[in-house]
Amino acid sequence: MSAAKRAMTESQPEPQAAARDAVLGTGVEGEPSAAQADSAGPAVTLGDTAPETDRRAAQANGAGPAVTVGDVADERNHGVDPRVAPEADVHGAEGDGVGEAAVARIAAQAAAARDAVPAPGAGAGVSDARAAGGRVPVLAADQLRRYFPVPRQLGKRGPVQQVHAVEDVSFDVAAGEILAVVGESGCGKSTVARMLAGLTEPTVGRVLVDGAELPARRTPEQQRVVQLVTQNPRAAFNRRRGIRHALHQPLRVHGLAAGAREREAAAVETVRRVGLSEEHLDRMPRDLSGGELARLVLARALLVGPRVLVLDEPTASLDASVKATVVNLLLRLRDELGLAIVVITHEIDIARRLADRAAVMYLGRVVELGPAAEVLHAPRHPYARMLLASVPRPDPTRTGPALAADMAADGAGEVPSAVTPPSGCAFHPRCPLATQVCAQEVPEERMLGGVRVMCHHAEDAGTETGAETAVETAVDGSVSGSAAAR
Amino acid sequence: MATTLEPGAKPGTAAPPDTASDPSPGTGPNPVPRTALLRVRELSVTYPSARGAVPAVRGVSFEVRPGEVFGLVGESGSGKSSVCSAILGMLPDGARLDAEGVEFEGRDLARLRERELRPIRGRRIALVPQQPMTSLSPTTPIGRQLRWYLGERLDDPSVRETLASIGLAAVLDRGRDLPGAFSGGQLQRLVIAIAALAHEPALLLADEPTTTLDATVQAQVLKLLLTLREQLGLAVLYVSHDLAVVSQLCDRVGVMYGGRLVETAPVAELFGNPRHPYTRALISAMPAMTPDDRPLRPIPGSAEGANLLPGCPFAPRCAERVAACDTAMPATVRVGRTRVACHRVPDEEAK
Amino acid sequence: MPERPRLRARHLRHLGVAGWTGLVLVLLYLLVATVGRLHGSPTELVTLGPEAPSAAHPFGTDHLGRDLLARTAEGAWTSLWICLTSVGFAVVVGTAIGMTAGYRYGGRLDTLLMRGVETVQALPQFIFVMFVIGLMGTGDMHFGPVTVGNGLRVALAIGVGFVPYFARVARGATVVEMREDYVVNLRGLGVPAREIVFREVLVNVLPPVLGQAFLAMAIAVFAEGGLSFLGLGVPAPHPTLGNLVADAGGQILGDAWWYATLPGTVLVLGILGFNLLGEAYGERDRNRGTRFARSPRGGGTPAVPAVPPKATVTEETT
Amino acid sequence: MATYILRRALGVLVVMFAVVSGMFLLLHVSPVSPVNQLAPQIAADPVARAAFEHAHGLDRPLVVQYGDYLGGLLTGDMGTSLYDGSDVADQVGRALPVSLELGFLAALLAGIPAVLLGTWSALRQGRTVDHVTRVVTVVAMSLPGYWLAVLLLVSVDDPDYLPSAGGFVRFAEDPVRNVQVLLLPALVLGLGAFAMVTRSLRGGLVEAYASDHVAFARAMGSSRTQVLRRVALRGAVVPTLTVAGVLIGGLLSGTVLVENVFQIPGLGQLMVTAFQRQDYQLALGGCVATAAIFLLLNLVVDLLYLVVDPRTRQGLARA
Repeated sequence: MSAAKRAMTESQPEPQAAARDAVLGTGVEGEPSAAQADSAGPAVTLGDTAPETDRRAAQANGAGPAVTVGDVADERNHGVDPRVAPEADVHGAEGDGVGEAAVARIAAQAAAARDAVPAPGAGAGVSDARAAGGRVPVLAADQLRRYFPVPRQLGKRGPVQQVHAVEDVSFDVAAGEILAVVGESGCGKSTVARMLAGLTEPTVGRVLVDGAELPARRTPEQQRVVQLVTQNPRAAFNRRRGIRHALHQPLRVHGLAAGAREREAAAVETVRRVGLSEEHLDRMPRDLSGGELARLVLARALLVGPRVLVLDEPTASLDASVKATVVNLLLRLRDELGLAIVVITHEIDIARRLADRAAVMYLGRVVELGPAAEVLHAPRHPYARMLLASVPRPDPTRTGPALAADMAADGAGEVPSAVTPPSGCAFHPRCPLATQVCAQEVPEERMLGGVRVMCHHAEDAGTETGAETAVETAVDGSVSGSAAAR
Repeated sequence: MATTLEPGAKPGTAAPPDTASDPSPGTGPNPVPRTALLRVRELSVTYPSARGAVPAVRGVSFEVRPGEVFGLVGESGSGKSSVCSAILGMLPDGARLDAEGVEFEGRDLARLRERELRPIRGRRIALVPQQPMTSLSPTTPIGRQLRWYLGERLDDPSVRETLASIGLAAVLDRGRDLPGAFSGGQLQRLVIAIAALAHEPALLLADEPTTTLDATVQAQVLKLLLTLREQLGLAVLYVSHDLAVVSQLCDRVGVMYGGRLVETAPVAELFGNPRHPYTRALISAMPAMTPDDRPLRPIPGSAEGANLLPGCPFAPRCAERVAACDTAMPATVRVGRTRVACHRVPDEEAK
Repeated sequence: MPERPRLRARHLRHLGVAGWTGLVLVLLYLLVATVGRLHGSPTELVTLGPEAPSAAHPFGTDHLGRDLLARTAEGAWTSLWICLTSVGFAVVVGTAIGMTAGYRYGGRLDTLLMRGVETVQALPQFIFVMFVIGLMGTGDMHFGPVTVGNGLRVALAIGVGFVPYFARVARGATVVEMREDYVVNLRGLGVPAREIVFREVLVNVLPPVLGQAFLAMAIAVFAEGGLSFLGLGVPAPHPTLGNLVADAGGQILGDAWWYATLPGTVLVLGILGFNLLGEAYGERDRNRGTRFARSPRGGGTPAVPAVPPKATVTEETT
Repeated sequence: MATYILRRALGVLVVMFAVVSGMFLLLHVSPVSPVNQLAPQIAADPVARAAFEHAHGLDRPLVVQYGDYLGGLLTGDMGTSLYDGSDVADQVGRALPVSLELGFLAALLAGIPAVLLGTWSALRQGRTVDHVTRVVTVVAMSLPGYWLAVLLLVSVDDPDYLPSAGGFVRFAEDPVRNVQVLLLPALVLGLGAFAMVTRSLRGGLVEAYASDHVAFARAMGSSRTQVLRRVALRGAVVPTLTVAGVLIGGLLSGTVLVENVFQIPGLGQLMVTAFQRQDYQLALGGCVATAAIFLLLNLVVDLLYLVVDPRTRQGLARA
């Protein structure tokens, strides 16, 4: 695994500190209460080195994550009106209905969850990264591959064909960082998400958390560490079960709250954290709007105290005015909880908003990976450029919609089948820069100024700096053509 | 129907059809004739439900000129697709259509019966459906379906050439395959080609034709629509929820909310100087329209039930609401080349 | 919980014309069964021969002079009991088999279970039951201390015949449900498979199964009647609706119209009632919460009328 | 394609084998021994009983009897009746065509009106015709054939045109009379099937009419008949095929009852008589024949699927 180099945008807080702060339950909010210090303390002092003791300590404190009723009362005393919808001021951590108790509790859960992971030692690459950059990856995908057998046609013989859904995917995410994985349908991004969450077994490759491998078949404790949020929030809840049941269930299953009252308290708190109120608990999924459900799915994932959130198209099914709510919520959660977040999306706009780093996938491979400021604004890989150019921009002085169509060779705009991917670079049949070598050899990854690119011609293809100019240049040649078409 | 919902407002008089005083639609490629191809006046659609009739479209008026791409934007439930179905006379059973007129080529579509509508459908007005994957019969080979719709034109070399030029040569070669064997992009292009080429209609109704498609495929489809518009002189009514797409494709845009058309304007005008608070909120909720260092501004509240409000449908979520917004439906007024239905706009203009 | 009464009221409202009619018919069936039992003894000879309906004997009497109302009532109870037992048995066993197979969809256990089920299904259900009952004879059977009465055996035989049916429905529903997003989410949350299947998936598999159960009740009443009619069901002195009709057919009495008509009408009441209930249930289940999204405030106005249903759906799912 | 058909046919054979084995075993482990029932005097005397069992091969090990029976089946020999010593295959062979004819007639009488009514009510969805159809079909589904038959026996008896019971005449002897005799039973038998086909066809058509591709066809100006012929009807046949398995089963079960009431010497009556006389060899033969027909017809339905819905040919997986 090539250790991805550190490249954070300026606005990011120092991640290591952020992670530590999250664990401590400080930093984000003011003074931790005594109870928080109790439950979160051991996790810090003992750290990774003595998980055994740590776990015992956590258990002694009611398994860490258990919220005492006192915590909730505490929050009430702060005079926060639970009914105030925080959309109005989403970015402010204070005054939006989230008490310190919640932060501490979830941080403690995260600590407990991390202890469930086997002690480090396996992930050499990750320690390298730690030594080199100071950015500590929480989650790492290490050369993941996944093939699916193709169901055979009636009466056809021959060897079983394979869909090469995911082909050698490696990346990592640090605490307090959002990695966006962008690509079009069928590029394998959802399969990656499922492998990260332990729902699909990789054909080859590993998923590591804190340098230790998470097996494909995870224990309940390990399962909590990486939480997947699926695309359609309406389908994510059992349509015949109430929201209360859905939110109590994970707490009960993992023994994260001592009794029904504690579970209710934890559920109410988390529901408020995502900007809803406890009356939502009484509803059935069909009585809620898409935006509310999207937030409730997030709330449910947060209840088990994950360290990593994997979001599969979190905003794709939402209306434009609701998308913004979810985007702001995710940014806030990242900052407050120090979560490592992987966002799988085809919406470049959303990815630009959210991501610190970004990966572009095409036919099962990550073709470009690096800081979002570069990858999502001035990409180097021809596919990434085509993808970006095809994103409609709200530009009333428009230059025509079909920039991307012009970039591709005429009429060859079809994504090839993943059953028989093209030889060499999978993009070469559609690539304007393709040469003979592209059809023959799979390009190696090369580093260009902190960006990992898989292209034979990455160096040639314009190394301009500055976000917009590169895209404009890449697209310029075609503008005339499309203007002529109009 | 519509007038009862609109106390004190006679939009027809307040905002006369703007063809007369708006000679140049600006960005369109052709000098646009003054007569509208399609003129929808005070269109209302009501659906029955267990709890009584639900208005989906309320007093919508707009027009599409020859060769123009007119965008109809709105979030889910705003009624935009119902407008589309109403024009074709293909509302579901039980739905009620009221209109002062849906005039198209000298006939009022709202008054025609099914039998009289049939020769217009497909021939003068064609539909590009939302779901390319399911809009062709899944059990019939694609070649035979092409034959159904295109008939002898399928043998016409120029038609074949056009099909090949939009990347459908492969589809022609694989005529014995079922639709399921093709990608969504191929099918959507095929469906558009069928709609546009079968009888070369004057108007294409595109009901969210790219919603289910990927970005690069969407770009191809949009380009195809523009090419066809250019080659065949089609007018397009483009229904979408995506402001960004609409901004790139359309000459004029109508914004729908809660069954009402709240603002209609040329696209540059709409983005450059949005008049209705909803339009403004919608634009500023777009990630691409907000500077990176500022948080996104979601619109508070939800659109649910907006189509039942007696006053302005956007009133409960509007930051600029005044007392009249809750009780009276604002009249549609003309401001420059924009037509907008907002109580506040006349005040502003007066300043 | 304020949820409960509201839910139930909604169920009733959504019963529709068919459902209400079905309910009334089933109640009528039960009414006849109850009144008739109070009316008299099913085996006592009250007249000398067949007599037309009268105030004393509202359904008339049969060829041996027994009161037909009492016999019909007795038969109605027997039929009801047999059909409830058989369908209950089939629902429990069939759902268990079907859900297990569906959970292991495509695996060996699935193949094994479904092959077994298919074998039972290789005979038309009625003929299967006839074969089993025919082999066992119609007397009581003794397994050590346990006596399996004739009625129970008929019920079980019919039930076994139904098992493949429910197994298929349950398996199909389970396979569909297991592919739903919420199952993926629950797995991702670390909820054990056992709980997912038996607490979450089950609530979604049961409605279609129960919908079929109503139809199966109708078929069971029908089948029990058929078996008794052929003399392979509950034997002679004990009345069932089937052997009453058979007796009438055997003793074709040109003028004793009531003998064939009245017990048969009660039989039809039951079958029709269950059929209508099944249809209403299926209809309700299909319409449920799909097309018309309800407003978040619960009972308020329908927010977005599904209008063009397609539009709403796609915007939600793409 | 051919391999698929072959595989399915092979599957039918396997299931058939399982069914025969199952029934044979059930028969022989069942607590009622044919000997006890048939000849009480013989059964009481151990010597005579042994001789009887030996004469009929009943004292051999079960496996041998089983192998024998299977071998016999392959050569068309179904054993002999213990009741009267007649040849089972012979009896089944005589009864089978009668039942098939009855079933065919019933299917015909049910199918034609069902297709018409189903299509009509789907096209007039929500109107009076549709409502009437729904009521009529539910009632038709709920009328037990045997009861209806009894009622008809009581009420209709016109020996010249619609003879109701007895007096069965073979088709070869007098075709007109044969059809006359079978008409009433076939009507009774077909009633349920008629209701089910009508409903499934209506449901399938309504669903097809609500589909995107019908909407597109309409938006392209296709006429009503074009839509019906090209797109809708094909979609509507699929659900009907899906209930076909149940339908066939219903018809086969129905024949048992209806033949009994109307005294038609078909397979159904043969089996019932055999069970009543506890002539298990004959009953087994009847059941084997019924199972074979049932499985064969189901195979035909499966293959029809391939014709009607070519997707099954490509996708293959039918969950």
